[in-house]
Amino acid sequence: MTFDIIVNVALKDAILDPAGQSTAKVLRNMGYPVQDVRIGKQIKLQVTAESLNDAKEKARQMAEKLLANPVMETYDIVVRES
Amino acid sequence: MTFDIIVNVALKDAILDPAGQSTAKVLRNMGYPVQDVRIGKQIKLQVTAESLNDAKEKARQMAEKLLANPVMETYDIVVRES
Amino acid sequence: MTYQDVGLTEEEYRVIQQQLGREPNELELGLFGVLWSEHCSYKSSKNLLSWLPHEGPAVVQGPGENAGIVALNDHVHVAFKVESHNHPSYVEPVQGAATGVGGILRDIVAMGARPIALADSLRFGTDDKAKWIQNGVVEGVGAYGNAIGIPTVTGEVAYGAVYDKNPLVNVMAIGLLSPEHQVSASGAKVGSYLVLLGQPTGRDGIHGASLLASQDFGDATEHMRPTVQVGDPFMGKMLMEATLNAIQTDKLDAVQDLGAAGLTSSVAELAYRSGVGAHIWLERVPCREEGMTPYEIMLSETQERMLLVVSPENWPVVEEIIQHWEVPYSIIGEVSADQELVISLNGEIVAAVPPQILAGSCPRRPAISKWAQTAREQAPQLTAFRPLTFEREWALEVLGSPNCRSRHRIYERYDSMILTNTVWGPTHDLAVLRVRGSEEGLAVAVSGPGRYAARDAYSGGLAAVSRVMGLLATQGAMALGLTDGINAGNPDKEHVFLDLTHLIAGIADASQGFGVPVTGGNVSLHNETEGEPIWPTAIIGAVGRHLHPLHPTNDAPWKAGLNIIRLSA
Amino acid sequence: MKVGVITFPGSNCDTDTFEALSQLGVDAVPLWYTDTSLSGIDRLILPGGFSYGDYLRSGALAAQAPIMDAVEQAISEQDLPVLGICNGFQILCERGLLPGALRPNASGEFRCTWEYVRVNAVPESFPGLKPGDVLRLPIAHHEGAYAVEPGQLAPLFENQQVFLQYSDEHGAVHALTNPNGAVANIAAVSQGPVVGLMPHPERAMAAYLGSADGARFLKAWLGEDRA
Ligand SMILES: Nc1ncnc2c1ncn2[C@@H]1O[C@H](COP(=O)(O)OP(=O)(O)O)[C@@H](O)[C@H]1O
Repeated sequence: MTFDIIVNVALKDAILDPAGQSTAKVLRNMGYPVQDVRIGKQIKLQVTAESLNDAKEKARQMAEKLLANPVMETYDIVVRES
Repeated sequence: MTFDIIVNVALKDAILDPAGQSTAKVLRNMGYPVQDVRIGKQIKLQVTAESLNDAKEKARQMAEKLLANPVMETYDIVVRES
Repeated sequence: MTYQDVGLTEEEYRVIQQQLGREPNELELGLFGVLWSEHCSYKSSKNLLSWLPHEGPAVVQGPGENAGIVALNDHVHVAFKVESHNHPSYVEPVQGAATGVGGILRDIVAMGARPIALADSLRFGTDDKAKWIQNGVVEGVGAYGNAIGIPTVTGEVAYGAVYDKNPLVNVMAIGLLSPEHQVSASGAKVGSYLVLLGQPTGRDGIHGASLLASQDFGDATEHMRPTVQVGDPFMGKMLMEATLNAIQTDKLDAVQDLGAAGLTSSVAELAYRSGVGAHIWLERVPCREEGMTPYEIMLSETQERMLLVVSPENWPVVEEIIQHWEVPYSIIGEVSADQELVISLNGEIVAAVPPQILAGSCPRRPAISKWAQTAREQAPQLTAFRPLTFEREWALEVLGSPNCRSRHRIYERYDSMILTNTVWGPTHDLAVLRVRGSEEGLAVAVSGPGRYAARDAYSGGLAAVSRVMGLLATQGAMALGLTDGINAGNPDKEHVFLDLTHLIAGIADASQGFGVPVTGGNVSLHNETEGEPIWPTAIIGAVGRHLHPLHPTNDAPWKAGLNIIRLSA
Repeated sequence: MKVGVITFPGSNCDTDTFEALSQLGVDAVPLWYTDTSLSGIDRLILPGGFSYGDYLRSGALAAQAPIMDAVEQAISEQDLPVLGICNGFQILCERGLLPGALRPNASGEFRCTWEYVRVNAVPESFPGLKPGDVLRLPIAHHEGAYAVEPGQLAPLFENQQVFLQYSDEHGAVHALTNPNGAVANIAAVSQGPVVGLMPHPERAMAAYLGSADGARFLKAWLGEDRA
């Protein structure tokens, strides 16, 4: 079976996000009253797995081992049958 | 009122995603049977607005004008009261 | 589909009918549309370019191949050329500039040369969007050059409101090769395989560079803009290594990169230059997307692709090299004796056109020599040197102009040192590079004073050449050859074509006067939006032989009390 | 002595590194990222470049390369001295062989400039350098802002793992001498026999290229320059 996986990767709160900061500044200059801007990644992929649980476990491993860097980032996962 | 906004930005389907391609290749080498990998952005921000509709409209405008590049990217928006 | 839909004129269509002896089918018409576009055929400029001197003692390869080649000495040859990516950089500055760098590097690689340096020449407008475009272009040049590992050692930038909607992104690349391993696009032999190497083909830029660069755009044509081509410097690096390593084996017949008009242009030109025919089996072309039509496959401008021609007995050795570098590849056809470019899909022939018609028969716009003569006679003469009265405000205005600002915010975003040959980099007016294994090194300069050409295009041409020659002279470097990047508006307008004529006449006269050959270049026309053309802008790149590259001659010191001496004829 | 240099797909400072080693008269052994053995190698360099195009995160994809298993093993079992330069540093951090991570420069832009770095604490594999030494070396990176998890900075200093800090030419370390937003101006760190730095010593091998301090640095690592 094929599953659609979304892995959202975000910077930990304590880590500075200069790109987010400069985006916030530009948005404010454009007249939008934004407070905080944080820029993360959204990774979409398809994986072959035996069951929903298997797909979830694979997604978790891929996120841990590669897609997110545990020193700086957190992640959450959404899994759906294709 | 303050609203939490998430803007998910993805490359249009027809646009080449070299980062996704290379990530897919490495995931496969690591033993994960993935097909396609596409890497987009997830931008989280807070905005002050008068109503949910106002917040949605502001989010749309920010996405159109700055956060997504309409030549190559599509976006979707999630808005929630903080 | 009609001939107008693919951008052909009635006269051109008649020539096609007459030469083919029949009506072209839709696919064939599409092939003619791109190959006979201004961008691919040089139909408006070829006759003018024939005025440029092409011969010199150092010339190994003049214009006509992927890049010119000059000899630094007996064992080191230098391939170099300038290329523009103006229109794509306006549509999407980062990717437009990045793919421009990738494209010119593949031209150098296709000559068997290993790229060692890049130089970029940029023109931007003065409005707010121009700042955004500049930021993207600089990002893009850096993103590709830095990642593939070729230093950007010098460059220049200038500003003018005429470039608001038509920025110029011209990039020159320089590579080194040893005389034994030169290849070209003209050696394809009957029976050899056509091997397509690199990124699988997608719908990128269908009708892209060619359409984009051969028409004037306004808001009404916005929807015609093709899918943006994305540069992949990582694939570019692997492709470069695979190609160069394959060339080193001396087992390739020919090499041709895929650029504007993709497979169509590269196969047609290769076959035409080699005097052979070719069969292409479309079902063998690896595609990135489902259901691509023959038209889309033939015209796709997916980046990071290269065409190799290899005989069946040499193929195993070459295949092993390609596999080592993990570059996707496929044998997509073979060279034939029949002087036809035959394209088939699953055994069914979908197009068949002789390469010499496709690549060699586009009617050219006649050059008007009389115009050049008038320009010579009427060029402004420097009759007297009139000292200026110094006005504080003027000086401040000049100093405050973006044209005078420090360029460090640009060149610090480029890796200028990788490969460790950069003795003088972007903090100087020209670059000085050492060449491993040679006493002699290279002096590299680019310049393109568009503002002069706006006043008098002929003088602008003279000035562009004089300026780079002057820069080389400050190092006592002997010019080996020039490359010219010519940028102008719509040549169908008489005043634009007049300016173009004057500009090229100026370059030709100056090169002749200095005794330096022009070994290749690039012409980008239709740089106009809503009827507003750019200044005719010639970017000249020069490569010179430096006799003591490890010890460049110092810049003149600025110290109170020193004399300034003007030399003049 | 044999120094191995690993080429990952997309490495582009490998040839400069070979050149630098040959200038120093050292035997360099080219290694490919799929190799699984490091036998006969006395020291190892992970050179700079854009392995896998720097896609996803710089160094992240190369950190999963087959040869990295052998590297990890040789470090833990034989104390193999390993030097990661620029992308090599990023790979070692991504693999967890060095503490911390490298984030995009604070400017969001690539930066290629000459910088000064000051030796803060000398790693075991650099007997030839002493605290307070100042070197002039070039940087060229997009993701060179060294970062650590909250609370990890003090232990790094206490454990003498902070090797180089961006400084002025006299060795003063302050905000104005920070080219990329690295925490505490950190340009290099060490952990046992493993060292990573963002600057490029292999590009500073002769005065006419801007500095010969890279030669001094590499000699110190090779153990030849016990000044
Ligand atoms: N686009 C660019 N890319 C790389 N280097 C550049 C660029 N623009 C300027 N430079 C470098 O900055 C130096 C100074 O630029 P500029 O002030 O335009 O000098 P000049 O007027 O002498 O050409 C140039 O000689 C060149 O080496």
